[in-house]
Amino acid sequence: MEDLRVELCGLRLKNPVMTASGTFGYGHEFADFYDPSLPGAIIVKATTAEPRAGNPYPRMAETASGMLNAVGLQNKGIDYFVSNIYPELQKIDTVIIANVSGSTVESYVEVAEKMAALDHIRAIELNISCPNVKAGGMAFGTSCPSALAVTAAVRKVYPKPLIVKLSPNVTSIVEIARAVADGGADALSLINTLLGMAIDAEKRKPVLSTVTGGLSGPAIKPVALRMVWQVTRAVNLPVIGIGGIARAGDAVEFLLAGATAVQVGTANFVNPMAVPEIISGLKDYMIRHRVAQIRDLVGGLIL
Amino acid sequence: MEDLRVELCGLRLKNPVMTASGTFGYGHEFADFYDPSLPGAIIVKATTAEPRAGNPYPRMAETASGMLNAVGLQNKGIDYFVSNIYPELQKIDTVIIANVSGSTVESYVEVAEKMAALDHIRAIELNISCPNVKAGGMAFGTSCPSALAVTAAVRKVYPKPLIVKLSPNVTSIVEIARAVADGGADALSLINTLLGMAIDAEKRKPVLSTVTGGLSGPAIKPVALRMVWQVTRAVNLPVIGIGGIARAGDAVEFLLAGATAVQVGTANFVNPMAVPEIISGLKDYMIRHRVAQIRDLVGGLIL
Amino acid sequence: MSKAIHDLVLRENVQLSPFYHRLDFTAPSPLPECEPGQFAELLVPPGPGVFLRRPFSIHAVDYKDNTISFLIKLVGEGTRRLAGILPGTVINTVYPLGRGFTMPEKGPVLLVGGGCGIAPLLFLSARLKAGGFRTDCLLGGRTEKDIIETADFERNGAVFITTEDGSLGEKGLVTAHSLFDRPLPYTMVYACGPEAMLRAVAMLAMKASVPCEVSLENTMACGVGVCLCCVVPTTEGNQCVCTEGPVFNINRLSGWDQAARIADSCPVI
Amino acid sequence: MSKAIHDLVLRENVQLSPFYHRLDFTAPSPLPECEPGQFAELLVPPGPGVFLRRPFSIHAVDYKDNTISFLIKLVGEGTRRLAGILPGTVINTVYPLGRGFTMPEKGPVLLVGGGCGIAPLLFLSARLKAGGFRTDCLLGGRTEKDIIETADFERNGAVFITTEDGSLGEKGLVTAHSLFDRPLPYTMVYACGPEAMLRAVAMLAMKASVPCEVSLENTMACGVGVCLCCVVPTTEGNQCVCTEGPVFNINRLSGWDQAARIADSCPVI
Ligand SMILES: Cc1cc2nc3c(=O)[nH]c(=O)nc-3n(C[C@H](O)[C@H](O)[C@H](O)COP(=O)(O)OP(=O)(O)OC[C@H]3O[C@@H](n4cnc5c(N)ncnc54)[C@H](O)[C@@H]3O)c2cc1C
Ligand SMILES: Cc1cc2nc3c(=O)[nH]c(=O)nc-3n(C[C@H](O)[C@H](O)[C@H](O)COP(=O)(O)OP(=O)(O)OC[C@H]3O[C@@H](n4cnc5c(N)ncnc54)[C@H](O)[C@@H]3O)c2cc1C
Ligand SMILES: Cc1cc2nc3c(=O)[nH]c(=O)nc-3n(C[C@H](O)[C@H](O)[C@H](O)COP(=O)(O)O)c2cc1C
Ligand SMILES: Cc1cc2nc3c(=O)[nH]c(=O)nc-3n(C[C@H](O)[C@H](O)[C@H](O)COP(=O)(O)O)c2cc1C
Ligand code: FES
Ligand code: FES
Repeated sequence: MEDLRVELCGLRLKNPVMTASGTFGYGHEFADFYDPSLPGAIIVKATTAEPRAGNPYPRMAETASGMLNAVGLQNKGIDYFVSNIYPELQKIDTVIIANVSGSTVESYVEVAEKMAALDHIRAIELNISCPNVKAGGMAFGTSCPSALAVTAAVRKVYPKPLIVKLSPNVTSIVEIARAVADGGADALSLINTLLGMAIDAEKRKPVLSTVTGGLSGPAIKPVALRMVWQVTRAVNLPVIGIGGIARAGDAVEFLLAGATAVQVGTANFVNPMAVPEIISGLKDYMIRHRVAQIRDLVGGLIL
Repeated sequence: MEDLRVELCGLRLKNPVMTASGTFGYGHEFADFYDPSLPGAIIVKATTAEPRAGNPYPRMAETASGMLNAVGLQNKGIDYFVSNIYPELQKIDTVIIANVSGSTVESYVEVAEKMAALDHIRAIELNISCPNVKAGGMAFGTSCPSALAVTAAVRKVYPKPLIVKLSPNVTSIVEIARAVADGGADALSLINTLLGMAIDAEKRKPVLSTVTGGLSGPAIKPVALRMVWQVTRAVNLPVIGIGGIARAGDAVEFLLAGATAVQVGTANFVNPMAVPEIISGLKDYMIRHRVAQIRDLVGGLIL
Repeated sequence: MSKAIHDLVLRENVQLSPFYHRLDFTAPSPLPECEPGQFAELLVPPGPGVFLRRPFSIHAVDYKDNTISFLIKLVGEGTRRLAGILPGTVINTVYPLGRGFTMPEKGPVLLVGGGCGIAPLLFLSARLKAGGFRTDCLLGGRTEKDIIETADFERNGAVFITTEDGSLGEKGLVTAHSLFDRPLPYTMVYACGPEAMLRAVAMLAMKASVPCEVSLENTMACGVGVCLCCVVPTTEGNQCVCTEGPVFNINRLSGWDQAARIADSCPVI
Repeated sequence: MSKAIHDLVLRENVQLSPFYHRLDFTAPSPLPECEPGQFAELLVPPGPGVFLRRPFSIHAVDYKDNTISFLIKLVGEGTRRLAGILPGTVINTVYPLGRGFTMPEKGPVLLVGGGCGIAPLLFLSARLKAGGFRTDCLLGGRTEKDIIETADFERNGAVFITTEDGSLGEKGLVTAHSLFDRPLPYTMVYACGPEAMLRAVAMLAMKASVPCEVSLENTMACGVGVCLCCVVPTTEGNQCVCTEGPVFNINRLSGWDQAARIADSCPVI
């Protein structure tokens, strides 16, 4: 039997395939297609202190092997989350991780504190990398001092596993990762979206209401893989690899590069069965390559 | 008649479609397909002070809508260029621009000085953004002080148009652009390749001999477009847009975003007729949209 | 109404005009229950220039034959590629998605369709006929080439036509049809088409105090309510067109009681 | 030998074994002059997982019929997609590229082919026959399913076979064939196949003091010498396989006089 279990900063996952924040809703949206307990973990959509309306439409542009989004953290706020969404999440039998966003250090802390009180939220993923909001978001993730500051502030109020999600829009991802490690993070998620832009040549207008947006999908996989590789070699924290994962082979690549687990994002849109197919594809790979435990692949790149 | 001419820091181009360095050799390689005088300008392959063997093979990996290369500035050095390549280039009836690379400020200056003596080299493009060499290259392009220093040093010895080619692997492309402007650049080329990586899951090995390499092709177009947009709004220098341009519509998008001209790179590999097709496609666009002069499209994005 | 993912098999590809194809598919297992106004996300045959699925309204459903049809207007790479498929081609499809039209309490009702906006209206018309509601239909297009399937709509009531060039029916936009010069003898207006047209229809319905439902479009990535890319401002805030819509009562749409914008269907704000 | 870009039209797609297809194309205008050992860059029908063109050796040319053939071994997405095309399919092709084999001064010569390595050898064999050179051929594969087109090679000399599982010919690698136990009665060895095999063949030829040319593979982006992605270390430094090769005399290849590496065909250094 192939052992797909991995451990990630104290979280025991039944398999290393998680769903990425903002691409899987709160789990139940895919329930007609497969059991939402199947992924190793579900990272739910970003939650902020106050409700946010997000950006005006259009919020999406298709690109070569990818897409841009400019959602802008639309959500109903932490209090609504606690009273209305959390009860539903409890029904899902896998690790649930909340994605925490904000525009000030205080607002991150507020959400983290309220999340800490929720038993079934097993960890939080601190989103200091959203490119689609004016204040905060990516600004925190693109400077070492502010990345450290927000991580340290949240660390003080959040005793459970603290995962920090980094922005790829930086000169040195390793320096940011070190800062976040110094701030007390237990694990890193990388990467969030690359800042991009799309223009409609016929209308001579930006496609997105916000002009720029976040690029995701297979197009960014080489950048994500490189960053996972750089960071896992330099920083002693477990890493969750994200970016363009659509097939089991992609997930294997991230594990080999050093990731302990992976997240599937945009692929959920193109192929709603992506996650179950990746999980079963990992099993096939393990059989083919005689790998008994998936964790043996982590960092297993032959140089 | 559609007027395709543009002027770029004193260079009069018959059309705004150039060929990108490292993707069009020295022009004659495509002569069986079309007249190499057709592009608005040809940016020839990088030249360094000393001959360079480049990196070991494999140097290429295919990715989703793109490719990684790890060529590593293989070339025969400036002296060979002057005596053997330059005479051939003189036969081509369009603007020829040399791409100048180096590992130290002195070596950039040496090449620039020797290029300055060549009448038919109408401008140089300073490559401070090559991700595939250990010393120099991208290191110059990812820090403001070193970008400024190398630009200023070359400026002293190079009286003709000085174009500086920037690396996208930075937190703020605008800050780098400002530093380069302060150093005395006449124009900017952006972008060079994004640093990426590819893994062969079956062999469990990196695909490239250098592990990481430079990502190019349609996959990076959204990032390139965003950077051109950011820089042309913030810095008062003409910009040449580069990144994933494969069709006339792509070129139009870069012009609308603010680029004065564009370069076609990876597309030359997939479709050797890309450049002539883009030029004629621009004419069609101008007819369809009643644009008499292509320069009227530059920065013409409607917000 | 649970969602299914099926490999639909093309039975017939009918070119209805230079820009329109009707694709009739057979489902491999029993069709899920579909409502008029609901849509499907089709996986376009792979190729450059198309990455995401493409949303199309359900145009007709035949539970007896287990077939489902879509009306495809050629606008870009994805629709061109879909319009080129041959019988036997398998298209992976997620459906039915979103919320459809509500049935009226009594008739007669008016359908207003512009361009590919008739796609959901044909299915609606069939349901209304089955429910015994008389259904008139007003179809608009640029030229007569945009006016298709009128015979199908005629089965259930009068068909009025406008074309911008006057090549068929009255000359002008749908909203300029003489129908709107008199009091509207309908209990409900259902409309689908470009947003500018829908806003104008909404204004006319509002003026006539006739309830109105419109089927909206938006740029969609997931189609199932998780990406939040497809929102429209409503009285309850931004709502996803793919799950709360695509059909909305105009009362719920913010700003739709103001003068119709003539501009784009997707205004950049 | 100037390069052309042609929309080749598939005339026939012949499955030769579970892993091999021969594609016969008709050119729309007269075929350019091609030499054995030269290759072509084929634009694979579009789809995900394939971005660049794919290089294939010229397998056969018929100037009378204006047809050109390629031998495709199924290894990944691109070759799978090519092997699935139907007659009439148009494949945009850049050709002929690179430098081919040199003709011998006198015979007999030996061809050594492993796997899809026979692709350029069949064309070479035809040319050698036309030139009056006797040509023996040694073909190796994993199983008998990898051994194809032996009848074509038999027209011009003896055919020796090895398979790793012994299902056809001698059991073992090509380089273990008993042919190499005796002095090699050939004026020239031409080889194509996996790099490890080529290196081993090169060692044997060198030991026997028989000149040897090998056709190399490499990862290619442009195929025309501009991207510098496809280099191999030679006595004159790194040289592009696509323009200076794919055929090289083993004397020019750096390190090929050392013990053959058994490892990968594309060692990561
Ligand atoms: C709920 C819904 C139902 C629809 N029903 C139908 C239908 O029954 N028949 C029909 O012909 N069309 C319908 N459409 C529109 C159809 O989805 C688009 O025309 C199609 O996605 C365009 O794909 P393309 O690749 O050909 O064009 P592209 O090359 O992608 O784009 C061409 C133009 O179409 C617009 N567009 C692209 N993607 C979308 C998208 N996902 N949503 C909206 N607009 C888009 C672009 O802005 C562009 O102006 C519907 C759209 C939605 C949201
Ligand atoms: C000069 C030359 C001549 C060739 N002649 C033939 C021939 O006649 N018949 C034939 O079947 N094959 C030939 N090949 C190999 C053929 O090009 C590859 O098998 C093909 O490109 C793989 O494409 P794919 O999409 O199926 O595989 P992919 O999915 O791209 O890759 C599958 C495997 O093939 C390797 N590969 C991918 N692209 C290339 C490339 N451009 N060059 C070399 N290896 C690659 C990868 O490393 C991988 O291990 C030749 C290669 C070269 C360089
Ligand atoms: C529509 C959309 C919404 C997203 N929302 C969030 C979010 O709320 N919080 C977050 O941390 N990341 C968000 N992301 C980023 C993804 O979680 C992921 O990091 C990114 O898309 C790269 O992975 P992919 O290529 O697999 O999609 C979003 C991405 C998309 C496409
Ligand atoms: C194979 C290859 C070699 C390149 N060599 C150089 C080079 O020598 N100097 C340079 O400035 N850029 C070089 N580049 C970068 C391109 O000029 C261009 O900036 C980049 O590829 C992005 O454009 P594209 O997406 O159109 O290819 C090279 C790119 C490729 C793919
Ligand atoms: S398309 Fe994703 S939420 Fe509507
Ligand atoms: S493949 Fe580009 S130089 Fe050989």
